[in-house]
Amino acid sequence: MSFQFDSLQDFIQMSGHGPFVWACYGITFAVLVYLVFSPLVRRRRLIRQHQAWLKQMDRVREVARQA
Amino acid sequence: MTKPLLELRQLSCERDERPLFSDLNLSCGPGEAVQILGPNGSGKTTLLRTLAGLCREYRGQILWCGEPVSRVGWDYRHNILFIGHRPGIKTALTPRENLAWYSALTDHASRDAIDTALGRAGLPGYEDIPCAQLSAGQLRRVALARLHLSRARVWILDEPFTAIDKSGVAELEALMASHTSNGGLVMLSSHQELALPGLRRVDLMDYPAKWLEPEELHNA
Amino acid sequence: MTKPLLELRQLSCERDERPLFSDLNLSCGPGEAVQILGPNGSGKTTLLRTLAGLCREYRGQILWCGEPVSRVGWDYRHNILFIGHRPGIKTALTPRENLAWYSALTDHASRDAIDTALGRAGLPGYEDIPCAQLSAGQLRRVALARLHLSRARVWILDEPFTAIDKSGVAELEALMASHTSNGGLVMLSSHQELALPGLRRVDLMDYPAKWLEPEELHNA
Amino acid sequence: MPDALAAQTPRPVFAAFLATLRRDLLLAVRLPGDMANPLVFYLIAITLIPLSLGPEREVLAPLAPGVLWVMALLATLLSLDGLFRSDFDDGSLEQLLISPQLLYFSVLAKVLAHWLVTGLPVTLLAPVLGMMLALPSEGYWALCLSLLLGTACMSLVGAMGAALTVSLRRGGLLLSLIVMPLYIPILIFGADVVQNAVLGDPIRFQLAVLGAFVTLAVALAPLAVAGALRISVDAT
Amino acid sequence: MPDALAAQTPRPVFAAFLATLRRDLLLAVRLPGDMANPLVFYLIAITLIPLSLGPEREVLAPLAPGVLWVMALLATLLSLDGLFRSDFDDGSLEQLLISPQLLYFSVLAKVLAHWLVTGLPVTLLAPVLGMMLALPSEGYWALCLSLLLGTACMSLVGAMGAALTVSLRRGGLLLSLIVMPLYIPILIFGADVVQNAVLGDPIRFQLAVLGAFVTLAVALAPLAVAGALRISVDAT
Amino acid sequence: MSNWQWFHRLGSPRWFYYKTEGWVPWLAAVSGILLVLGTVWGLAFAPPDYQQGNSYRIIYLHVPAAFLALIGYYVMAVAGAVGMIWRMKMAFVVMKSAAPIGAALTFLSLVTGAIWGKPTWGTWWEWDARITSMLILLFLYLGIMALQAAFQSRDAADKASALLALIGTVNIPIIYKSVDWWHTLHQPATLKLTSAPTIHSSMLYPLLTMILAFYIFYALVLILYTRAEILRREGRTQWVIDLVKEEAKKP
Ligand code: HEM
Ligand SMILES: Nc1ncnc2c1ncn2[C@@H]1O[C@H](COP(=O)(O)OP(=O)(O)OP(=O)(O)O)[C@@H](O)[C@H]1O
Ligand SMILES: Nc1ncnc2c1ncn2[C@@H]1O[C@H](COP(=O)(O)OP(=O)(O)OP(=O)(O)O)[C@@H](O)[C@H]1O
Ligand SMILES: [Mg+2]
Ligand SMILES: [Mg+2]
Repeated sequence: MSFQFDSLQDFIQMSGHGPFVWACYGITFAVLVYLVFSPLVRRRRLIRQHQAWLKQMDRVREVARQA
Repeated sequence: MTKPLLELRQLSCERDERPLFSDLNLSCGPGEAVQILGPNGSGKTTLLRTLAGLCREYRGQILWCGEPVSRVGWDYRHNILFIGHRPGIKTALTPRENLAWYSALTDHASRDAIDTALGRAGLPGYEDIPCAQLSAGQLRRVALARLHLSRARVWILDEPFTAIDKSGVAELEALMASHTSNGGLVMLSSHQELALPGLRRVDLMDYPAKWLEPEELHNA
Repeated sequence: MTKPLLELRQLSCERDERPLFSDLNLSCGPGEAVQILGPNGSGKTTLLRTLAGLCREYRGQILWCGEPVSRVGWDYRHNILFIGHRPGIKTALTPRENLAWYSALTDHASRDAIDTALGRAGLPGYEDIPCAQLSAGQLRRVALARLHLSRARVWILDEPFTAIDKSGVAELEALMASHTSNGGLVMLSSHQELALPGLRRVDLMDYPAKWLEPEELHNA
Repeated sequence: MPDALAAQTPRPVFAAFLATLRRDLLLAVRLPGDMANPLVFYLIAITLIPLSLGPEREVLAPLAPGVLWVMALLATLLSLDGLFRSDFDDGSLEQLLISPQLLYFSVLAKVLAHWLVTGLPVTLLAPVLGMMLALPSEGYWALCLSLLLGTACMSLVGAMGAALTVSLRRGGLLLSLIVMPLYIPILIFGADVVQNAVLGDPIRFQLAVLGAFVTLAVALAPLAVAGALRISVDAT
Repeated sequence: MPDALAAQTPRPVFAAFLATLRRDLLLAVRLPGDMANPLVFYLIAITLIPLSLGPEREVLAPLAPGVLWVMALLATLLSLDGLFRSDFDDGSLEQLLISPQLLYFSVLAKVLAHWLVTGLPVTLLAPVLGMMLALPSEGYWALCLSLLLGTACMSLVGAMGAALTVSLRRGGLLLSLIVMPLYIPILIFGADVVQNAVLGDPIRFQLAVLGAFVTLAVALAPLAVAGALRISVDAT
Repeated sequence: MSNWQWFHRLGSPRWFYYKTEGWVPWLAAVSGILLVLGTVWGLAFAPPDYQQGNSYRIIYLHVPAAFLALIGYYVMAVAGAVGMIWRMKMAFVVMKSAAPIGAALTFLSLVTGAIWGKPTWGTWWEWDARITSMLILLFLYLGIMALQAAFQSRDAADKASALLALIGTVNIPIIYKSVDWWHTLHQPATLKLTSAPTIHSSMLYPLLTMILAFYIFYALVLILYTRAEILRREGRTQWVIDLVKEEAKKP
């Protein structure tokens, strides 16, 4: 098993098929990264929303206690 | 003592995970009329739809003649009549045609019986007019005419008096009274004061929703 | 004497060529509340929709400050607020978003004003919940919250108390009373007894439809 | 006690089946626009084809089988939204669900009524439109036969989509999205029947497959529809 | 008396225009299914074509311009029913009619919102589908340009049909019947733009005609829509 | 009874959330390493194909994506069935999470296939039987997602989309069979899919690596989506409240 290309240039061009191959890998990895990060971002946002809700509940309880 | 017709045990309802009322216990025998009370949004409609078998997200038990409704569903469905916010009337058909369909589903009433029912519901002469040309209250009366035909023992009525005029309300009350005196059961929600003999009032505010307070949750 | 705000002269309405009421004369000044009465199907909704400019099949005249509404339509439309059987609320939007749209059309109220109005209509804390998740009465309250924002002088309300609970009805009555005492005019239909100061009752049965008897037709 | 209030012995389901069928057909008669509409859509959609592709017979004839089938499919698809929508909106769907009747048969009655007012007329109109698209004369019988089976199958399968989306506002196009993948096998075999008939090839196998689809759909679809309706009504 | 109740001086119509536009776009965002649906219909309808006509490129390529246009037309057509329907059903249409605003601008706002969520996405998707139907590469720009003008025109013209049928139950297919004849000129010129571009012929004239249609429709259609809405609401 | 305990535990969102917390880093590490390994191997060290040259290297993405897209549908349908039959809410959460992942992978297999088609067939798109079925699969996924999103009531959304997924399972074999039959009937003479049934082992090993990597990646992403959805649904329960408070203390 060895490196199949003569040079880096060659590796990138892939004898003319470079754009297709690299586009595929680019798109695929973009989608994979999106798949990993979108639930993480969503989780972060949800936690922030829950925190806001908790604060609001505290405020409501405070008002109720004073009334 | 005879068994109660309809019994609710520890019934709790929620909508989209938000609890509405909790631990409602109620046992209704023949000859009773129960008015469900509560401010807007307290869950009256949800309760009545649950009793009719349309909402199935509840905890607790609903018993029909002592058996869980899920077990005696067929018998139960023969014995209830539900009229909700939406009256279930096809506006392209005439009142008579509408009732004919309902009675084919449930009571198999004759055409004469249907005409009599419409007359008694305050719509004599309207049998053959398309329902699209009726006013809000008249439309509601078409739906309520089913009460004259029905042989179901339990009537479940969600705000039946909506859009009905004063004389109509009085007639409806008389009808309910005669139903209960025949051994029927009426469950209804309404914001109006009713003059029904033997009326029981159930206020949903007496069965407050268990809000998930932090401290309570801890013990749960 | 000041001119009446709204004056009906010899007003007759019909639906599909069937006359409902005839020769209704009514003149309403500022500070009045008028309850339209009549059994189901007598034409209350038709009358109110006619006043709002939605039905245009009538005979007779409707005058706004002494001028026919067809001539001063623009001014008139700035001064009326109509809430009918269908509340005009988008269930996919929140109460706040719904009111924001209405106020952009008419009153240009600020966001704070909208929140206050919702609070006063009995919906504090519901500003951001999609209206699909509200009960029948709560939905109605969203529509009625417009009364708190509006600066229209004439309120035209078709059965505003539908689905509203008892405390809600009392609040609404107080709101109407304050509107009339500010020189506004309220026209409403309802089958309930109202406790409004200076309430005038107009029974449509007093203006019976002139059925077109053959001999009359001859003269017409 | 109360013999007046005694529980009924259940009557033959047939009475309710017939009553529902009659009611739906009556509705179609009262609102004749609804009945004519899939037909008219079919007519107009087919008319658009020569307008956009050119009027030459040589161009149109080879396309005719496929186009006639696609447009029949779309016509059926578009009529599906009304299948349960109005019952849902006015509350009679709730009443149907809680009535002491087997939902399977009520659903079957509704689907049958739907097919009688959409699928059947479309099938009967198809030969006329085939003429307009210069369909070779060998294709007419195959067209009718394949559409007869195909539209029945599409009504049944489509009812599942209609039941799932009935509680959603503007379900119409969401419905298309859900239902179209399910229609693809029907389309493939249906269009092929006509194509083969035009070319003089045998069509038995394809017709048998369509028949199998119909049988399967009659047996299973109403059950899925009943489940979907319960879900939709619960969501109100 | 009542300064609190004094009549308002009318604010610039622009505020109401923007508010209506914003509300309709917000609704589209809240119900994202609605927004994606015409798009998805377009996608699926195009997919059905090879399935019924066969997958050969030589068959598909000559049909591509016409089929792409017909299906875009149908996708727009089917989305029209929702344009005023929900406003009518919940009563906000009545409110719009009696509000102290120029109905012309309110209608324009609603149509603009409709185009932004249906016509524009369809236009943007069209090249991808063109690829699937083996559209020759000369046709892509012409396809986009003609659809851009064409869908705008179709939204405006279709709004008239939507307004006329809004008070009718299940207006959907009746709407097709009313609107399709009006769409035929748009279809003819639109499909012709693409066809000519593929063949290398000039397309200026057809594009100019489409542009004229749009201008005319912007000026007149909202007035007709306003009138039709008044009639529909009166008929309730 | 104790045999079924894991099943009941699985039904507990809280249990699932905390149980999988420990798995996430491991899954991420393993799938990351395998993905990089397979990519480098496939791109740089596997020999070029004697017919297609270097463009065949797309297979290392195309085939795993297509595999997982198909398997993802069955994951989703089985989760839906479990939810419907045992009324297990966790199953619905998994089902809802599986839909967008499956749709994304289907999309990937289509896009990589299309890009591959250009150098190989000279066209971006061809109505090949497998391609067509894949496109229909994408529609099924999209339909389920759209239906799920369209309902405002969560229970109804869960049940309706699960029912649709089940209807789809009955239909997928039918669709595949009919599309296959359709295509053999219409087989265009112009092209032949150069599939390599006896792929050389030097090309096969990186492919197997990538397939394994995609499997593990799928598990990872499914868990991440499910955990986020659990947080959304359980927002009013004490354990989430505690968790949120804990989270607030962190910088
Ligand atoms: C849009 C285009 C394409 C789509 C959607 C697509 C789809 C698929 C699918 C679903 C599979 C997996 C089949 C299975 O697991 O049984 C697959 C495998 C494969 N595809 Fe594609 N494909 C496309 C284009 C191409 C092209 C252009 C080529 C090569 C010239 C290609 C070559 C292969 C090969 C070699 C396999 C593996 C064969 C096997 O393992 O049996 N595909 N493709
Ligand atoms: N769309 C319509 N087409 C034709 N006739 C109609 C229509 N709507 C109502 N009508 C008829 O007009 C009459 C008056 O209706 P209207 O809705 O104004 O009554 P109403 O006084 O509001 O009654 P309710 O108390 O029941 O609301 C009724 O007799 C009805 O039959
Ligand atoms: N479709 C729905 N989805 C989610 N929540 C809902 C839905 N419908 C009602 N709710 C909520 O459930 C609660 C109870 O509603 P319900 O309709 O049972 O009240 P109600 O007692 O009948 O009120 P009303 O007197 O206004 O009719 C309300 O707070 C409402 O916000
Ligand atoms: Mg209620
Ligand atoms: Mg009325």
